[in-house]
Amino acid sequence: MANPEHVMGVVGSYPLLVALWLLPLFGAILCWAFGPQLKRAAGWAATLIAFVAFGLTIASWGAGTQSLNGALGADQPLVSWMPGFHLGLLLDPLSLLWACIITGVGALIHLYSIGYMEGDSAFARFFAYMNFFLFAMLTLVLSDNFVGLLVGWGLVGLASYFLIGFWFYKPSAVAAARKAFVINVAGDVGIMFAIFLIVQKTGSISFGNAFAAADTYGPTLLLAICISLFIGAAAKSAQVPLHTWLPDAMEGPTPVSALIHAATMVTAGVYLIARCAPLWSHDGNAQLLVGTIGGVTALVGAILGMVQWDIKRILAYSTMSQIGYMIMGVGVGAYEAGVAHFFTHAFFKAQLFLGSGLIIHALANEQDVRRMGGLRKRLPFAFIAMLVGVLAICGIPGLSGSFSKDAVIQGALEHGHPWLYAVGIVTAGMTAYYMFRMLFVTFFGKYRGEVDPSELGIRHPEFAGTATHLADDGHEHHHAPAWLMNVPVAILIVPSIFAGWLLYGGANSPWHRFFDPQFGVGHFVGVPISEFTTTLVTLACVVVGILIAYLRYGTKAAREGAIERLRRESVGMSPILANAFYFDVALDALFVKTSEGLGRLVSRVLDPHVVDGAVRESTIVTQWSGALVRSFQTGLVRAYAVFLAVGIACFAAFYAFHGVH
Amino acid sequence: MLLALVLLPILAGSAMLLSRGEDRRVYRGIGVVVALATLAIAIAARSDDWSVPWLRAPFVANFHLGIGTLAFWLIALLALCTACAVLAVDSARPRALVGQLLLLEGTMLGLFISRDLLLFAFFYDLMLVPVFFVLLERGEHPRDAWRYIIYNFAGGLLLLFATAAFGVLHGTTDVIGTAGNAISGTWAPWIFWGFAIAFLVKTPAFPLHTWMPNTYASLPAPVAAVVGAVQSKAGLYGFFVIALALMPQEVARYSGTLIVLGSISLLYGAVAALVQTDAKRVVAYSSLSHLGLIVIAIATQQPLALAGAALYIIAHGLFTAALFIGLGYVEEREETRSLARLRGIGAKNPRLAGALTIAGLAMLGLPGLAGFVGELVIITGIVQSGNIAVAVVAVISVVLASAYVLRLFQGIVNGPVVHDLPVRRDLSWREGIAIAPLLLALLYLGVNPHAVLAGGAVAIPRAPLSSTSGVSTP
Amino acid sequence: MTLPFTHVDWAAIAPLEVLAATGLLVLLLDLVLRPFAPRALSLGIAILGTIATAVMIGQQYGTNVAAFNGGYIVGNFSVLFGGVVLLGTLGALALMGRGGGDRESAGTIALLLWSACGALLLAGASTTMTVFLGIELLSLSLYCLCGLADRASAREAALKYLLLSSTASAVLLFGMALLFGASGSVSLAALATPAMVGNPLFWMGSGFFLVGIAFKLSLVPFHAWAPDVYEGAPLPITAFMTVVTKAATIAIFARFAYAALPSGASQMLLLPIWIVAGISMIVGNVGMLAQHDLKRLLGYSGIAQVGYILAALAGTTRLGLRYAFFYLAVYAVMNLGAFAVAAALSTGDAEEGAKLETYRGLGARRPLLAAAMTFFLLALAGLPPTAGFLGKILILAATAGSGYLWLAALLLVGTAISLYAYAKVIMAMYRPDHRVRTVELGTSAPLPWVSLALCLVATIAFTFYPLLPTGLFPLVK
Amino acid sequence: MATSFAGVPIFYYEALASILFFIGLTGAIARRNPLVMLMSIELMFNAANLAFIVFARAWLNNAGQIFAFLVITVAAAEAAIALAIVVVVFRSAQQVDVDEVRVLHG
Repeated sequence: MANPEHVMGVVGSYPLLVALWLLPLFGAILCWAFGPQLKRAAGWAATLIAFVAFGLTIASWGAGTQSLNGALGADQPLVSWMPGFHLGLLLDPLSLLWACIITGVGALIHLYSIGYMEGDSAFARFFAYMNFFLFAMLTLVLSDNFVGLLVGWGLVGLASYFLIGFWFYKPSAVAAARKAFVINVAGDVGIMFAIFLIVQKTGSISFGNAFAAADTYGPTLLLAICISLFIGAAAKSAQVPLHTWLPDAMEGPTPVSALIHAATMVTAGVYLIARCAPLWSHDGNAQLLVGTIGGVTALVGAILGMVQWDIKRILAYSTMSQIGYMIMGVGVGAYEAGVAHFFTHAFFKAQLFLGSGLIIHALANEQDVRRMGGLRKRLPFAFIAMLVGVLAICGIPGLSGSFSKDAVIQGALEHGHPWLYAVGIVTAGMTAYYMFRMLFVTFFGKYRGEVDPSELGIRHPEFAGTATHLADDGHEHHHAPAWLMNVPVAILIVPSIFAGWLLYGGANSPWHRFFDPQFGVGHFVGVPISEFTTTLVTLACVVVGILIAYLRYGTKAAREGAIERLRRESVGMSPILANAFYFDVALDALFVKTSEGLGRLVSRVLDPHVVDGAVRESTIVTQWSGALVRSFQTGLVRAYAVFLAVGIACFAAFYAFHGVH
Repeated sequence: MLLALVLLPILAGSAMLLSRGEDRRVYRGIGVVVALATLAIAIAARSDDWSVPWLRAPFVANFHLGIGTLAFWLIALLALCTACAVLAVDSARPRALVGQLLLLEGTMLGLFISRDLLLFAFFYDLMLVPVFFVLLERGEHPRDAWRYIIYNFAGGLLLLFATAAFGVLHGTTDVIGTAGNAISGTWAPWIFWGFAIAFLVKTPAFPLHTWMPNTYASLPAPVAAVVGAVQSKAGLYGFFVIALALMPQEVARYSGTLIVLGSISLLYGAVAALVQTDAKRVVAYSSLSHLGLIVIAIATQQPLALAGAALYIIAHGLFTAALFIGLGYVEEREETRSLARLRGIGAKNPRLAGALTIAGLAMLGLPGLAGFVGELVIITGIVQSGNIAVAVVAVISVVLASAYVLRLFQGIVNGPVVHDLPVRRDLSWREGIAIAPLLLALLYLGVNPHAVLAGGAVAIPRAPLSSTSGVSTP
Repeated sequence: MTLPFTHVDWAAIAPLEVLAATGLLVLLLDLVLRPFAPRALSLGIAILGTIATAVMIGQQYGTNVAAFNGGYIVGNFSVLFGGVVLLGTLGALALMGRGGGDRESAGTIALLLWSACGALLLAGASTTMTVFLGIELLSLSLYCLCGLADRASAREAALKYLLLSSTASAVLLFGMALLFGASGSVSLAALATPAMVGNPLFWMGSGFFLVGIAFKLSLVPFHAWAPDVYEGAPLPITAFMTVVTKAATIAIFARFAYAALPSGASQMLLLPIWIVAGISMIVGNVGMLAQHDLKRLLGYSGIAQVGYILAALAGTTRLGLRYAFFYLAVYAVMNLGAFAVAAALSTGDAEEGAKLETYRGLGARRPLLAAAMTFFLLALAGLPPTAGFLGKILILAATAGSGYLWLAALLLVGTAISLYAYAKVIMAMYRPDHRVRTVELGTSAPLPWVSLALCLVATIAFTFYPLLPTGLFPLVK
Repeated sequence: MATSFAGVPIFYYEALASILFFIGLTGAIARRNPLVMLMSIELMFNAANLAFIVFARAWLNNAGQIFAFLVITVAAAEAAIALAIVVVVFRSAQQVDVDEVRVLHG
């Protein structure tokens, strides 16, 4: 604590920043406390607040990008948390970007939700949670210290928990929420641990002090800090092997999946690593580790995405895979590329989710693509929205995804990780395959909603998705005006297509000019492969992927025999893939079963029979000796006299012995 | 003032026990007024000091009362918990229950403001009596009353022994609030362990905890709230003002043992809480786990860990009380505490579910609530003291905590509404007010822990470890 | 021939004379006024006489007189122990004011007073001769008192007490003879010479003497008579025995241990007593478990409580004697309190208050009496806010201070067990699910209530104003 | 202290007193008839008396003799009370076997 304070931003008073941060909290309290009174107005109020927050973010642009004496952005001190530890807000380009996405995309999804959640019995509560999520996420990205970050980290986990388990009468939703929360707490704990190490070393919790001391940690401590931080990042960003909660999290309402489990919260890990770039840049081992795990996640997500039938689970695995890209990017040191992929992904993935929401909404909560088909004509707008999203995520040149994805792949190579480069390219092809597979199965061919599920190979229709009969609040019977849901999707189409162009122009692109003060100008190893070549190779892979998808699902013949084909694929799926590489089973056996087994051991064996046993035994012995004493008390005078005589004999012996000596 | 502080609740409680009538409103009203009055008196008398001679041989002992820094927060917690618990009483026979609650408050107040070891021991044993009687009259099984009194009395006897030996060797027991290495030599370990075992029983820590789950499960919810929240802190308070202040060298010498016991408690309680089917037992075992962390913090003697421990003592009190009161409401409505049978409160009684949620989240250490700050600071201190392995154990328990809290909370709140059960009313105003202050305090301390930390809970006098001087006055 | 004694001697034992005379007066009045005099009159005179005696004893406080050639020493020691004896006597007399059957006649009252005379004598006795005289006066009266109720159990108690106690008296007497042989004097002080250390007669004599003492104190293994006799004897007599006999015998033991032993041998010589005291703490408390009779339970409790008192004396430190006395006084008060509750409940012919059956569900039927009983039982266990708590801690301080850690440990264990036993009674009173047996309870007489209230106040007051006596020494001339 | 009395060493008297005492003690423990037990106890008293008298002679201190007189008096009183109690017990139980008197136990 004796260290001089290193503050990252320009210290000052920024009321807009504070307002931006607290406004969603106010909205959450408003919707929570006065939900019954507000009714539908709650949704509008929350949406309005989200839009105002977005406006405030834009208004703070100047503060966030200012630069003074090496300090970048705005720093607003708040309170002294403990003697020597201070909390504050920090708005610099990195947090500004995140704040824009959180409030901007968040506001659109709020608007969408008004339509989607129409008629739900807990309408106001939903918006309270949504606004609370905005507040938590803003806390996460705006804190200028690790504790504030951890607070936000925990609170987004909570918001996510509430929203996954929003329909808490569904046991599957409740279980999914619990799983997500517990895994995320494991991540929180990782960050906590990093905080302990940092505080032990620097005596401070502020980013500034922690980063200023980055070169004093020494390799072991630095690696320990990075790994601890990454555990947090991995849990939140669904990196292998802590990803298993994300597919399950699709139990939540679709707007939630779009906002939390696609656009913002799950990318918090990316934010964390980008934020701690000074630490990562000092530690090659950490970069290798994180980059590798990002690559593996991208691959695993893509593989699993290829065999899913639930439209939201397809998107979930795709999210996981795309975050793998981001993590790989920021992990290897290509911060600007990783962050850029976050930026573009937020748009097109939100759009994909919202598009899928349109379908689900229209089909009365049906999520299984096997029971869809031919929706192109029935839901043309949804088709267009999905199509744009799919093209963007596949990395079709000109659309946003291609810029950022190629940047990440190229970044991996430039930072000296050719294997990750290869993984990135292969994954891009697989991405194209499973996205087009989804597209073909959903929108082409004939509608299969009336087909008996067993003919499609659906064994347990009630487990396939949000089964209709469980949603007994009957919200699907109310339909809001279509524009409420269509407008946000339409708006998102624009950045989905064009956001990537910010990266156009190499080192002079707007993106680089924006972020260079933050991350510095990268110095790369010379690579023999140019960015253009990479784009071409990737594109080739993508085309191959699309082609395979087309051949399997898109040709006329495939469309005709879709029912039989889907049944065969469903039934014949390899158990490894059906069980998602047994990650769930392994985690369950390693941690859940073990702790529960220990718990049973403790509470059924140790506690009653060993620990308490000693006490109980002594009680029994006491009572037994009570009976013993009583049994000596026969009531016979002569027996008593015998005691007397024995006592006398003992005394006499003692005194005789000592008297003689 | 200080004397009035102790006597007011005791006399009010006794009068209640001797009175006739069973009007809930009257007794609740009086109880709340008395509890809040003690809080007011405590604030007014914060710097008072009152002393009357008691014994001159075999050692000097005085009726010496004064409010220390940590004690003040504990008193505030106690008064708040008592007021809330009294307000939450909904028994058909409220007279005895409220009376016992006030007696409990009075005896514990006495404990916290004792400046004399002998007086401390006096109240330490005395505060068992009201709880024993509540267990006797309202407990689920006579065995629970036994266990409670025998375990705690045995601990109290060791405290008595340690106090006597301390007094004889040191010449005076009027030492609470001072610091120094008061005892050294061959007797020191015996005296230290006399104190330590007494405190570990009360806390409780492994392996002296088996009285606790039964007691908490068996007590009526309001009493369980006060016992779980405040009475369990008597031992920790003792560690602070007696073990740490007067025998720091012994604490240092046996810190390894204490840390091991604390760590076992930490994990043991957590895994046990994971599989309980009785909601109150989940909270009980979680207490074992959480308080184990405080024991570790105390054993490290690291300033940051101690500061965190002080805060966590308060935080734990708040959320334990809130949870017990909340579970009491659940039990009143559903007439069961079995997690196998409870479900769907969230749809039926959303306000109750909300209250339970906040309390549960504080228990699992959600960032932003007081429990989190305490845990974070304690473990930071533990790491600073170099016990990385212990810190790992501690964070594992944090993960386990999230698992068992969610299991508890989801079991009660979530799930489909059981339609064939009658829909009971949601929290009434009275019930809401009985739980709200605790939750607000949790939020407040989570946002602004400075209130306790800077208020000087850390500033309990402690002797430097190297010093062998006698007792110094602060 | 003139008597060799002066008025100083007679003044020293004047309180005893008053007490004995009161006994005579009660008898005579009863003889003369029998058709008219209610029993209350006898009782009133006895109480007044006892109070007068107490006042006279009180006036001796601060003096130091050796009367009858050092056979009876008046000092703070005798005054204080005499005070406890009279306290016990008053308590027993108050219990005689209970309602219902088993009513004591004037003869009983007189015998009780004379028995108390013997106990008073013991408080000041400092020769083996006066000790023997006191013990026999105390015991002989008690044999009769035990058997005076018209119940088979009372007669059995009397017979058992008579046979065993006489045997013990004989052993004691033989010990006295050997001690006399060792020192050539009946004075206890004469034993405290270094020459005694190597004298076998002294050791054997002390052994037999201590056996007698241990019997009267009902230490294990000489305790077997106590529960039976306590159960059989009428309630007031049991109360009297648990307090007065113990107080008087402790006085004798203390004088012997502190003043009659050569300093080199005292610890070794008294070791068997400390051992049996330790065993008594355990056995007495364990014996309390699973009893059905309050008198019997308190009899066992008394066995353990004497163990505690002796623990304070272990090491024979001056402070220890003060604490032992303090605990004795506290024990007397709380024990009498418990008996007073039992007496207040004994309104029929069958001493209902002595049966634990009566206490089932008492908390609901007689909340005040139940609360009082609870209070006294917790006091006996040593819980605050009773003086039992303070007494325990003082004993611990003394025992630990003189190095008898094992005795302190036994004390702790014994105390824990005792709470277990006392709590069973408390539980029976308060557990709502205990079937309430319909033991009919009538209205109580006032005297036990007065006694109960006084004991209660005293038990609390002793906590806050601990009467630690001073000026107990010297014990012999 | 004289070592002999009437030409017989003191030790012999002591031994005799001890033997008497233990005979009495044995009788008090072993016999079932309370009267015989009482007689045994009297024997123990008298053993003590013998010892007192011998030691009084040996020390030339007549306190021992006075003590013996005292004991005789007390023993007489004791015998009176004892017989009364035995008679009372006999009257109600119609027998005087101490083994049969065991209402009180436990």
